[in-house]
Amino acid sequence: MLIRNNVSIEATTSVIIGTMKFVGENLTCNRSGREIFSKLHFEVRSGEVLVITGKNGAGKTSLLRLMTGLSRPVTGSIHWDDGDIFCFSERHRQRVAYVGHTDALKSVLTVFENLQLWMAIRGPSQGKELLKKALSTFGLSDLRDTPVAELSTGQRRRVALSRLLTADSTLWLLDEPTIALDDDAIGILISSICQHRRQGGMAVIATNAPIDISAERMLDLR
Amino acid sequence: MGPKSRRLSFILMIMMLLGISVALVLAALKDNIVYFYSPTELLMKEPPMGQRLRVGGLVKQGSYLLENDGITSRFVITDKKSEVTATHKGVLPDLFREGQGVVGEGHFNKNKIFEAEKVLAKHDENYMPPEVAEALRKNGVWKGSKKP
Amino acid sequence: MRGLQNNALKISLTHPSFGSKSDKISRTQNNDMFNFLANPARFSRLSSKMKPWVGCLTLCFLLFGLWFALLSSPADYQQGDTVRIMYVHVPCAWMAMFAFLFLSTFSIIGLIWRHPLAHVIAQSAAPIGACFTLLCLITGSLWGKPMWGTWWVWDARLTSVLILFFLYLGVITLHKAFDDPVRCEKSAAILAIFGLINLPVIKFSVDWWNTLHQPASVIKMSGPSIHFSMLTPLFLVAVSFICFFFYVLLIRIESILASKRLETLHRQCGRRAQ
Amino acid sequence: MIRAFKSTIHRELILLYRRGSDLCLTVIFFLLVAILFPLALGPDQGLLAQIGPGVIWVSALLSSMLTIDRIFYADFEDGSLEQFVLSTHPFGIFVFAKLSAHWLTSGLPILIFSPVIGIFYSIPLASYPVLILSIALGTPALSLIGGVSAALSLGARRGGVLLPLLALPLLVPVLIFGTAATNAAILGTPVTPSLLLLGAVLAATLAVAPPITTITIKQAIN
Repeated sequence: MLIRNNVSIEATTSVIIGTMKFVGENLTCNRSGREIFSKLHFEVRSGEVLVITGKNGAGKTSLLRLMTGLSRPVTGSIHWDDGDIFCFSERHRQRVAYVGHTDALKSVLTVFENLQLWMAIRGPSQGKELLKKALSTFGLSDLRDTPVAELSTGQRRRVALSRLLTADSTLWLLDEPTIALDDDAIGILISSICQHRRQGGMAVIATNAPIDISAERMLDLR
Repeated sequence: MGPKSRRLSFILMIMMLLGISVALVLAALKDNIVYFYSPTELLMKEPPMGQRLRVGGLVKQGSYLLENDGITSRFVITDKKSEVTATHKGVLPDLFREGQGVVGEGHFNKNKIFEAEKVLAKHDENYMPPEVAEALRKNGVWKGSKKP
Repeated sequence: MRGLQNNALKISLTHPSFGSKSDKISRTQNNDMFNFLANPARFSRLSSKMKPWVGCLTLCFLLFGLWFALLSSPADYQQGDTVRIMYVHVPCAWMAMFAFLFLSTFSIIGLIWRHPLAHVIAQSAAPIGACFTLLCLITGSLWGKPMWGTWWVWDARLTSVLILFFLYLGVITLHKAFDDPVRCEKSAAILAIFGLINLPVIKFSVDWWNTLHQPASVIKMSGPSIHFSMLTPLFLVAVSFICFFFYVLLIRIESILASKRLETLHRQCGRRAQ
Repeated sequence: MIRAFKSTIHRELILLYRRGSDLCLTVIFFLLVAILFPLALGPDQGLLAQIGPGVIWVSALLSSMLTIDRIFYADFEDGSLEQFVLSTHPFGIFVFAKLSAHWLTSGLPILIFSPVIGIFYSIPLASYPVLILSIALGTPALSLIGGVSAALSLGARRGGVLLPLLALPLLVPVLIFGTAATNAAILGTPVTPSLLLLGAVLAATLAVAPPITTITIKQAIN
């Protein structure tokens, strides 16, 4: 059992192969001592996109944070096909990239510095080439030396999303990614997600805005 | 390094630091932290005039006297080896007795007399009724002081 | 209806798990004594049965203790009648430390085993302990003036007790500091555990530093150095204080549980109205 | 892991440098508080020499508390802390790096400027080594314990008031032993016990404070 796990760590860090599964079972989530949802199931496989919809306060963000491992469910478990996300938390964090409500950008640093620092802090770095590619994909090449303080909200959002491309993560967790983005940027985002999906990655998107993507799975939180 | 061995090394490091901490505390407690000086220490040290310090010891039996102005009291602080003469202007605490512990805070004047601005009585951890104290004293089991 | 309320409250008292390991524990131990009191309604029933007894005990011990302390016990050979302040001061000091130990113990239980009632107990104990600490400081000050000749000295014992008082204040403030009740409980628990370092400092400060405060009299290696006739009222008052502590504790736990239940009901009504 | 530690310190220092005023603020505040005392008490050399060590320590404590609330709060607000937790390295590394960076930017300047205050207070030159050693041992403990309080009051309703209430009682031992060491050096009594105790406090906080801070922050962003 142990040996099998070790093998799969190496397998995932280099190439994403085969079908992986990310499953939540019988989840109950409390916020401030209040139950938000219970007995919730979800499942995502390699190459699939899960879109979570629901009213404000239905628990979209809470569910996404459960998936990141930042908070723990009251009941139930979330696991990959090779282990629970809390038991093997390091491996889980390696596989996950999360873009939340907040952009996690420092306004006094330039776009490039922000991304570079996050790459250095996040883990094994892929080098500057990947970073430049990520910037150009999101149309930020001209802004790379501009301090984030001078960017508009939409541009900041682009920077935050371009961080997804700098990390070699299997699972993208996006919380309302389209907010403040123009049509152009939404198009880039969707094509990035599709590209990611083609490479065997998976994405979970929590959104209220209709998003033009052919999601394999939908989850409606009432 | 896997997560498990890393956690183990973290715990070892914490234990080591705590061990160092305990060792340092024990080393520090070997020499007492000084809240006050005994007269012997003072004589060896010869503090400069006007330097503020605390002197602690027992009030020497029969040394207490009230000066003519009616508020200045004069007494000798002793540690049974050396003595320091002290004066204090004002009311002495209830527990100020000859033979009992006392801590004075003040400075030495030019006549090498300790002018205590503040006198604090230090009492021991023994509590008993007067009759018991008397009985103990009679039997010679315990040497305490009498009320003056 | 009642069952429904209890159920809702039980949910509101449990919170996101601290570790998946403890999930298993709570599942396997469901019928254990450990979880017996997890149900607030059961606890309330038990506590309302216990409360009059504890109250009576407090009253009895206090009356006996006071009679001994104020009338029957002799005056000290040196301090005279002033020594009677000791019968309030020393038990208060013991209670201040005991209450903090109690608080930290339940904080640990709450953090590690996530017993739903542990944080409530800790939250209830904090202000009681703070009051005992304050009383200890005030009576000590009143005792210090005639005996040492000063209201206050900055020595190790007095300072460390003052720190204890501020730690209590910190814990109490943290219980109200956040919007999220779970966050309040955990932060306060962490501070309570961190503050535990202070207790040995208080206990041994008089032995480690040569200070004005007298060394330990009752709890020491060579046996107490207080005469029996003075030890009796001291212990009687101490026992009555312990009983009093638990009496007030039960009242406070009940009131906190009641307010939580009220909140849950409010929420349910609100949701139904929507 | 060491890379992540270095990158985080690097990040904190760049942020502080870009923000500019913060570093000067600590030093200026430290000097200002220390200068206020002679103005209020009058220029009695004997009195000043007597209160000098205490004043230096109180000013050091206050000025390090001035900046401690910022070490986690800014990152808490903009979501950076979540990204730190989700990085592949253990979160404790980042916490420790941030605390170290705080010491570098508040403890170290205090250490450098304390002899200046010593001159103002006519503290005898012979006792400077002990003064500096005690500050070198004490200021890391200030940062570490301050970090625990900052983490505990993270996102609290009245964080500004709460932080000193939590921090000051915990800092009292540092203050007492630090002042005692310097005073002993001035009076010519043995300095080792106080310095040893200061070292003990530092070792204990080094062992206990970072893990507690880590746990507290993790549950704060939960």
